[in-house]
Amino acid sequence: MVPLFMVIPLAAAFIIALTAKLDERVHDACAVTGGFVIAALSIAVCALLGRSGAPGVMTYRIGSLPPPAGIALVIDGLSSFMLVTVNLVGFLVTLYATGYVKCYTDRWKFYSLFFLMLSGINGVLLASDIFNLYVFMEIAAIAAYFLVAFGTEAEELEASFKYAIMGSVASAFILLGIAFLYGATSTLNMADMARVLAASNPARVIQLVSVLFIMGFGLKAALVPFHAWLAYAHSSAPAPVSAMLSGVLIKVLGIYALSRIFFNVFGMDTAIMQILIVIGVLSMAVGAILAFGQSDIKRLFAYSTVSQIGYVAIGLGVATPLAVFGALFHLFNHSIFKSLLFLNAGAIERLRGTRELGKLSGILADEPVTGYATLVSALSISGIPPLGGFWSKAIIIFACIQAGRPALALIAALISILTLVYYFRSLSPVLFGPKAEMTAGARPTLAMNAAMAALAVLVAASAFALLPAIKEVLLNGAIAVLTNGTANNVPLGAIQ
Amino acid sequence: MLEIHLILFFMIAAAIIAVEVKDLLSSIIAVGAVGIGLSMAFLVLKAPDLAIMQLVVEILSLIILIRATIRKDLPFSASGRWAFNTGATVVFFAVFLVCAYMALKGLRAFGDPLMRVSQAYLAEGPAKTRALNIVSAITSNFRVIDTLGEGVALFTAIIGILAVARKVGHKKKK
Amino acid sequence: MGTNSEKGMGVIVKTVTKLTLGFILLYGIYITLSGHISPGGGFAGGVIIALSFVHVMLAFGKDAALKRLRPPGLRLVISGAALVFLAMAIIVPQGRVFDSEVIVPLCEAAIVGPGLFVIFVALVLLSKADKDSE
Amino acid sequence: MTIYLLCLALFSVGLYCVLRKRNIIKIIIGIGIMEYAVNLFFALIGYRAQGRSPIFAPDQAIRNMVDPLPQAVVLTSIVLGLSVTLMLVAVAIRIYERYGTFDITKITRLKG
Repeated sequence: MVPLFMVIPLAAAFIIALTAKLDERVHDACAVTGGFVIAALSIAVCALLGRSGAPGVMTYRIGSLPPPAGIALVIDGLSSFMLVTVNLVGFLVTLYATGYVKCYTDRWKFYSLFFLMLSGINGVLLASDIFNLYVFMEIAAIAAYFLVAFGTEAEELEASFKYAIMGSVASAFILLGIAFLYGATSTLNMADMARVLAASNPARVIQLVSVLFIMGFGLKAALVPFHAWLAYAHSSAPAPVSAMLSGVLIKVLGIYALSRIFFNVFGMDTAIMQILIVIGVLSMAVGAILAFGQSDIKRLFAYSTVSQIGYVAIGLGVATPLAVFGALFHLFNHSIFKSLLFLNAGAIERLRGTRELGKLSGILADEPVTGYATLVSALSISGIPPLGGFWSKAIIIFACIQAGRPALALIAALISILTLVYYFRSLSPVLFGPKAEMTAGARPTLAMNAAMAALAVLVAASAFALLPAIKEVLLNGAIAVLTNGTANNVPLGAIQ
Repeated sequence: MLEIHLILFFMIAAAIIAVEVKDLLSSIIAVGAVGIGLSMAFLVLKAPDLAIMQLVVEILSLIILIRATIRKDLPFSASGRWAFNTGATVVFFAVFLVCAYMALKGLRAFGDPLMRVSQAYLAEGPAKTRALNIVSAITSNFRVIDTLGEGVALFTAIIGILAVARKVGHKKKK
Repeated sequence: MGTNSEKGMGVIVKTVTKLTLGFILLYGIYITLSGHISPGGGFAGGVIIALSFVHVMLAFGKDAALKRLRPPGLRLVISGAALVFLAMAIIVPQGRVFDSEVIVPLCEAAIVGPGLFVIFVALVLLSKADKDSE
Repeated sequence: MTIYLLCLALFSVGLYCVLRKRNIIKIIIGIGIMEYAVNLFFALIGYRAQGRSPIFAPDQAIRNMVDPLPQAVVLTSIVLGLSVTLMLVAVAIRIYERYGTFDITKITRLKG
């Protein structure tokens, strides 16, 4: 079951490329089926692992040697939680894309690249070997660079190039860090590496590698001061790609990889926690302030992503169980509402032919599905009480107070209010304003509406994840993986 | 290991030329020299697989870079605050190298690797696979997923470049 | 060289290319298949195969080369090889059922050789790449 | 030790090129140099003094082989680097077509 998460998207990508000459509906069907199957599979795996009494990990060995010399794919609590997030969003975005990419030539290339990106992301989540993680990260990143440039207009090419330059520099830093780690431990398997590092403790090496990884993965996660590429790439890319980049890619390539390595390989120490908190606060503040002045709807969402990722970084930096819970829950919430917002922005841009906030109005009356979906996700992201976004931010703030950092809690609360203000200010005319007599562009297709509605339902219902029964299955395993630190690694002998 | 030092000095010199020379074609040729130096270094480091690989990849990327950039303009102009920016960059590198020097003390000395995991490859390689070349045994069996990854990365590049090379991205609006 | 790429180079180059093409191709296949006993392997062999195609294209011009190596056919080879490769990579753990030391490099060469040639065509002749890459 | 530092100096030259040069082809070259340096660093870590290349001969026992794992890793890393380089060149050519220049300071249709 484990390798299916890579096999299905890769096979979908290859088959779509193989059948490029066939009718485009074949590709639509192939893409939606592939997306649905892995989404269902990820939920099944999460449910299996979350049962009480389950061993909590699933493994699959590749190659004829056991780890650490061989390779194993491992799904533990954190991976299964992330797999659900990624593949759920991935499926709904695919569904949306079947309607959205009608305006592009050669759609099969889009689907093929999209599934290659998805397989790279899933591969990062399955990897138990640090170089595998790097390889899959590169696959996802290369596919993302191309997807940003998919429209081949001047702005898209420019954004793609700048993103690719930043991403390649980040990758070089990460690979250099891996080389140092290999030199110090002579192994690439992460669990084995954690054991060797704990035994020999080469402090200087770990310090240098930490800095390299924070720069590298921080760039991939668009944390301030490494956020420059994000606004370009997210605002220029096709809407489904922006949704995937913002909703999934930066979290897996940045936050997931960072926390996997820092929590489970190095073991969290106070210096790293401090750095994460400082970077998190900077991201929150700078993202929110930059979002304030934006006149372009997608750039507004892009800077808001920087700000919200800051919350996740703070939660991970505080690193108490409650804070980690808040961070992971916020990560989940942000995945669904931010991808929904980008999908809505794409639909609005289609409808009105512009992304200028000043020229948009009356969406709610004109196109109710898009309008209400935007409304729900904007309410959730600004932290209006019954919705999931409120709870995740509240949990992070409480965790800060509980950990004895009231100043941090205050900043987080203030930024939350700021978020509410800029979302209200920017989006209320767009949604509630008078219905403008603009040249009507293309209306969202049925598939696009269905995808947006489904995501909106998810956003509205995400607070139910706090119910003990669901939390137990979805989140508890992930929290345990991070809070147990290096003690959590799967014993190498146990890998089948 | 005098020869590897010499090759590295050669590579650094070629890299500086590649970075600083004004003419784009000369710059690409100089980077080719860095690549050839790298290939020689791999040979000295007893990695013949890597030497072959680096050589063929280098030739291919040189051909593509030259064909892609030939007869294109290259306006060079010094930007403002040149001295300040360069100074800041150089200071950053000095800090980086000093930190790296500290960290390098934590590694084992050059020429004396730990080889914890690799012992297993050397011991079991010929028995578990049919390969005498241990690097090939690793890439085609023990760590085959890396090789799958590199194939997929190249596949991505193929599809992506076909996508980016489309003359018309958006269909005409009617 | 821009105009040359239409018609190809002189008669000497063409003759030499005809003579050497087979050898380069053979060498690429040799490097691919003997990767498990000597240095080399699938990727290096694939790049050499691609270079032999590029060689033909530079000597004979784009049209002559693309008449023999049609991008749709190449695409089928690439995607098919990728599918086989995927199956191989996941099945490998089940002992020595397959000769992965031979099949894996072959699949890789089948992706890399045609793939890099397609990339070369697309990049160098970007202005005309649309109908070439279908 | 000095050998590692020289390798990192090469890395710095590449990074300097990326940070300070304005021609996008130069930036691609800088990224290529960084990749070379990292690959070399890996290979250096696996080297064993007076070692032999990791290829067995059918009839003789060879003891002191260099570490084969970094070589396998670098093999993959070279390909990933090639893919990224090809990607950058493709986009750079299209950018030249659209903007008519390779100067990154003039390629600013997107405002920060």
